[in-house]
Amino acid sequence: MQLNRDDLLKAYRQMKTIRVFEERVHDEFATGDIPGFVHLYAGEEASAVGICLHLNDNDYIASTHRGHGHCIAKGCDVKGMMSEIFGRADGLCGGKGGSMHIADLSRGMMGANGIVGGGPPLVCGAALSAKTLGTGGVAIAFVGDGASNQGTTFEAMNLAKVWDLPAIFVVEDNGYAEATSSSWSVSGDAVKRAAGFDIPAQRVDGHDFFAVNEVAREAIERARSGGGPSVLHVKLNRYFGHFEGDAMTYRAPDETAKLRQEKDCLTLFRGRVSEAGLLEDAQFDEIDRDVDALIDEAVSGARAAPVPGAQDLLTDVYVSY
Amino acid sequence: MQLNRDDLLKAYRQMKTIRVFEERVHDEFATGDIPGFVHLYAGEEASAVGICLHLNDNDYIASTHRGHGHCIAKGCDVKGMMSEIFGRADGLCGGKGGSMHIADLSRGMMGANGIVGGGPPLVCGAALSAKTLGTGGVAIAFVGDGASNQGTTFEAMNLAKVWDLPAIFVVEDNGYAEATSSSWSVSGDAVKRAAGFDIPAQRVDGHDFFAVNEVAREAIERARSGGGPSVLHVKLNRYFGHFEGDAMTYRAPDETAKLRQEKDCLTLFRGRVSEAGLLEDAQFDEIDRDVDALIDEAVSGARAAPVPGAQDLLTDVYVSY
Amino acid sequence: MAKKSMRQAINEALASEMRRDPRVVIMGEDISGGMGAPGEDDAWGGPLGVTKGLMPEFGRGRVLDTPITESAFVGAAAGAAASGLRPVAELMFVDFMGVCFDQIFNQAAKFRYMFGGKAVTPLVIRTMFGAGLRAASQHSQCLYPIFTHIPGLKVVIPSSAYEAKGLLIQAIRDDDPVIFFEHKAMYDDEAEVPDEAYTIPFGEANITREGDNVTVVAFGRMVQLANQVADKLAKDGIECTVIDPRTTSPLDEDTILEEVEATGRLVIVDEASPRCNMATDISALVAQRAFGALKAPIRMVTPPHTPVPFAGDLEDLYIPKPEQIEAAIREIAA
Amino acid sequence: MAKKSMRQAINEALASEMRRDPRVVIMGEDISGGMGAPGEDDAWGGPLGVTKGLMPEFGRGRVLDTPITESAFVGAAAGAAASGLRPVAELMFVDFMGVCFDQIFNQAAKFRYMFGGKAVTPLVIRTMFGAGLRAASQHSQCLYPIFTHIPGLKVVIPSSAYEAKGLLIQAIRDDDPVIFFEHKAMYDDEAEVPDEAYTIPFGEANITREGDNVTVVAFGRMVQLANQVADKLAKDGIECTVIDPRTTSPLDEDTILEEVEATGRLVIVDEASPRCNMATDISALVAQRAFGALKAPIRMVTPPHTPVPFAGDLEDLYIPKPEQIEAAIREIAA
Ligand SMILES: Cc1ncc(C[n+]2csc(CCOP(=O)(O)OP(=O)(O)O)c2C)c(N)n1
Ligand SMILES: Cc1ncc(C[n+]2csc(CCOP(=O)(O)OP(=O)(O)O)c2C)c(N)n1
Ligand SMILES: [Mg+2]
Ligand SMILES: [Mg+2]
Repeated sequence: MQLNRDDLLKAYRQMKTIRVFEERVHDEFATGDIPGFVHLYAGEEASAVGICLHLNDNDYIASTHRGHGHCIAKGCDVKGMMSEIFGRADGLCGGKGGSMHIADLSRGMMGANGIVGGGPPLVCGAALSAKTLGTGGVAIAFVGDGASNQGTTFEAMNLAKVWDLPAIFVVEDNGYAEATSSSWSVSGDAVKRAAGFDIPAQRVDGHDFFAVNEVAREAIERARSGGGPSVLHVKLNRYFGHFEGDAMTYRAPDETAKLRQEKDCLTLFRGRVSEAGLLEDAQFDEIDRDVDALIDEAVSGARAAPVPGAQDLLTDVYVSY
Repeated sequence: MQLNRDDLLKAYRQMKTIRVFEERVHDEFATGDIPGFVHLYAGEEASAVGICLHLNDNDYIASTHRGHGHCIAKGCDVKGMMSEIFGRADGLCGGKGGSMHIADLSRGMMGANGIVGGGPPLVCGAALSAKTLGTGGVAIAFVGDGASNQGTTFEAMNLAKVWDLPAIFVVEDNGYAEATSSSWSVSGDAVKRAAGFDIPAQRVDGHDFFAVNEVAREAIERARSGGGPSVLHVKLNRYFGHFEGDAMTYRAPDETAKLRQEKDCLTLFRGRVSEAGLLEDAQFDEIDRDVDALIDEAVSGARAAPVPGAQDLLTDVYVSY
Repeated sequence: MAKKSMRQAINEALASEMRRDPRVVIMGEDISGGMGAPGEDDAWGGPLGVTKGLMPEFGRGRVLDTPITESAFVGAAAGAAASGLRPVAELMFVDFMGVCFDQIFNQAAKFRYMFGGKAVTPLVIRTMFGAGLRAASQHSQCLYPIFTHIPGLKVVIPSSAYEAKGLLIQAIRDDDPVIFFEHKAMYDDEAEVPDEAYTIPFGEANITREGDNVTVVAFGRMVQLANQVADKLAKDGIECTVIDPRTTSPLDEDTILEEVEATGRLVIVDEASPRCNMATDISALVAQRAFGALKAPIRMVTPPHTPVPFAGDLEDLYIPKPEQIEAAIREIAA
Repeated sequence: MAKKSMRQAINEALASEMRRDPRVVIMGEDISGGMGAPGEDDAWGGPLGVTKGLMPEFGRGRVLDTPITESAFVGAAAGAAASGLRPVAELMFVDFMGVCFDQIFNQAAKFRYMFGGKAVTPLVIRTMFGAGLRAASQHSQCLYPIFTHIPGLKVVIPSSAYEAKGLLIQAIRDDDPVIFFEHKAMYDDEAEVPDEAYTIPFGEANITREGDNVTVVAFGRMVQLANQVADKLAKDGIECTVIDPRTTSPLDEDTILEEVEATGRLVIVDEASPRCNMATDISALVAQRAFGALKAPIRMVTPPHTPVPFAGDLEDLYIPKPEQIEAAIREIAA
């Protein structure tokens, strides 16, 4: 473990923020007040946080339809996110994007994406910018197991290798694409596929923050030092349905309950850090309280915020008209 | 060698037909009488013929912009092809398609294709038809090294495996996509990429008819007997430019001359078959004369044939209007 | 006749054609659902349950779930259509056409012409379109003008459950590539739908309402709005003819021209983005071929030239509204 | 001023902007040529030599050849534009948009709106379009109506070498995603082109010819044909105003409406497929907003609703011809 206490505190705070954010969005969605399609990241926190802990605002990530976790891990404002999800004028995208399109380019967050496989090509571009402009930055595409079958993902991997880009492709394999098991839809696997492009790859247990953090460190260091692209195959699980409203009948009846009990990344993190005596219960509890308060505030703020108005409909299509 | 004399005669006749056809199209193009973009297959004959020798009219192939060789090997009418290339009304496509779109579905030839990577998805469909309708057929996509980087090619490989289709993907790696070397544009290689999908694959010297024919036999037998898809990586060379008019300055000055001398698939075939005493010079010579006569006839027929007229412009858009 | 939802009407059309013709297969992402998963089979029946029950009846050989790989499976459907099957592929949202358009517009649509009339490609692509579900910019588009632009494609937009069943059966029996647009906000809309199979021919517009003052042409969900507005205006003595073209390609030009000849006034209601859309297409048809009959400017009611916004109030402003249709009609009826 | 070909004009525009701004990079298949190959460097300079000489001047770091992977590199250009570069990507033929359209219309075009106005995406996509080279159905399309349909894109169609240089420099300096259409039959067309950089603003139509009788709106190569025909008709006393809108999005509606107000007669010449194309778009604009001024039906001159045929005589029949333009003008001028 190369992480200091501050790192650990930050990691825990972020993972916890994602978890509470998602559990709360789940509840708020049930009230009927959140519009549209919402895909929750709960259960997968160690991936986004384990990886993004190595990044700064110079680095870019591109996310998926399941983007809240990546946004939070990359430093997007949590209140602005919640307002966005509620479709409010003070949302990160002024209420025009919603859950599937949260972005903050000033933090290097290139957007959640409603198109499966939409992100990998974009990340080649951000990596090219970093390389051409000499920013020292890297760019990371998060894709699901489902997205790992999309042509754009393969093309981007080959391009990143041929152009020798500081790009990393993280396949977050949560076992399902909608109701379809990755054991059926993905022939071969992400590590073998990377080998097909001569790209170094690692498989990692995505419930284990420390394991993720470590393989990400290697890949990011390689990218930063001109060593080209990498692939990470992160095995993990989502706690909620594909989207809010999914009855999850394709899963085993006790599947998520068991996962929450045995594989929860937050529980594992806390246990391991406590055991090693690196942080104390009080520190965790304080973060828990902070996070609860923050999310409460985010929700009440979002609910109270004004919705966008007619004057907003026609703006932001072009920079110049 | 499992081939009998008839097979050998057929193989030689087809390879020779392709060669003479292409050399002649090259000459005719230089007269200015052939319109449009023309991509010649000369040098690569052992691939199309070595593979298609195992096929019948129940089997489908999808070809590329460099399609003449595949068409001839799959049994398309040579005169109809020549007329098509000249844009005549008696062409295989009535003059509406041209070199890049020659097709004959009645022979299982699903078309040359102007879109790089256009064929592999189509072949999944033909293989699905074969499987669903129980025809016993297989379907083969020919793609170039360049096309092997196109997303459609990867997607089709995964789909063929997931659906367990009698499909074969033949990567004809002639070293270049236009002016770009495959050593640069293709990271990894076709065999490793197939491994990424758990698809069996073989690399083969595409100048060696017998080697191609043998690996194709295995792959086609596997497909026919329900064993799913395969990939073949065929290394070969094209003798002419990317298209007619290409000055080929990206190649080494003596590159094609050397290839013609050292690696010519027809010369190798004839030498090996003669040496083994399987066919006699007279038999080869007779075929050579036949082929020359056929191509002469095809060209003079095409030149004399009427062009399509105004009545043809609006037909064939729909089956029913 | 029973009242049925558009969801059920479409499901019945698929089931009846699959029973009738063993060459009909359907494919798409989670159209059955649960492939390789430990839970229930047929767990989804498509994201909105439209194809539910078909896998249990017809089996996995004819109800083909796919990986997320639109180019490959839409192209496979095209290739299968050209080689003996009659596939119905589901492109979940038409917004995803950008990852597979080549297989539709350069392959399937052009086979017949490029190959000199020798190909027959009985392909149907079912797809969801339209705004109203707060699904934001990448899941709310119409895009049928793009498909209408392409020679070789037929484009169908049913305006009710009844229309959906008859038009989809026609589409499956048709020998050309057809793209079939289902408005995502209409799956629960009900209409009288016969149990048995019936077809509605392509290229024959439906006149849903007759009136002497103004001709209104509308598409898909907009037909409902146009009829509502027409009912309301009738009370004020403004009588509208409402035309549902049903198919934008082929287009029943004659019916549109005849009705405009009769009323001399035309309003077109199109939920698609305003540039180069069906409203402009029909405006142009009429301005060219029924100009002499026109007594007033043509009025187009469309959304603005912006992506579809997420927030509900913005999206409601975006989508053409009855009040806008009413205003357009009143303006030229006067 | 020297006569220069459109090829050279475009090359100069690229070179001048690359000299001016180190953030400008160009990418595409064989835009230099010879990557990894044993022969010459810069062996192609693009399939038609348009980008020749740029790699030797600016190096491989700014002139990026690509594998055949349009989704990845067009998407990379979009991502690079959103993160600090000003990329010019070459989509060799616009017909290939079907394999990469998503990155253009759902990603680049929508970033700004979806992200609430916070994204700036200075992306240019140069692409070849149009018929006339016997390149057949998959290499001869126009397709600009499809891009014009999409909010968030700007669409440019230069009608001469002079226009091409000024409009391309404008495109590269513009902060929005721009798609720049180069007619493949025009690369050798010459015009007076200044050596220095100059810009031509978007959304300002060029009136290439003035006359009182008929307004003709034409795009790209059709502008040349329209001018020829107008010259000829002037000898018969029919005086035409010819408008080259230069950009279809934004469209200079005012100039078109003003000129139609003046002449009362409108012919539109569009090389794109006839359904939902620019001819319908402009017809609709005028039928809605200048109806009162119209003295005759609008006439559209377009190809038929078919794929582009290969055989030369068929293709010549397909492409709008001067005689058709002349007939259309005469018909309504009378
Ligand atoms: C191109 C495209 N195809 C299909 C969809 C519909 N869709 C949205 S999410 C999803 C499943 C994605 O699965 P995966 O990549 O594993 O991500 P996960 O949802 O598991 O995080 C699908 C099919 C889409 N949004 N875009
Ligand atoms: C989608 C698409 N991109 C680009 C092209 C232009 N193009 C035609 S052939 C070709 C090179 C193909 O190389 P390869 O696949 O190796 O086949 P080869 O020409 O060597 O037989 C290119 C880039 C095209 N036709 N379609
Ligand atoms: Mg998944
Ligand atoms: Mg090649």
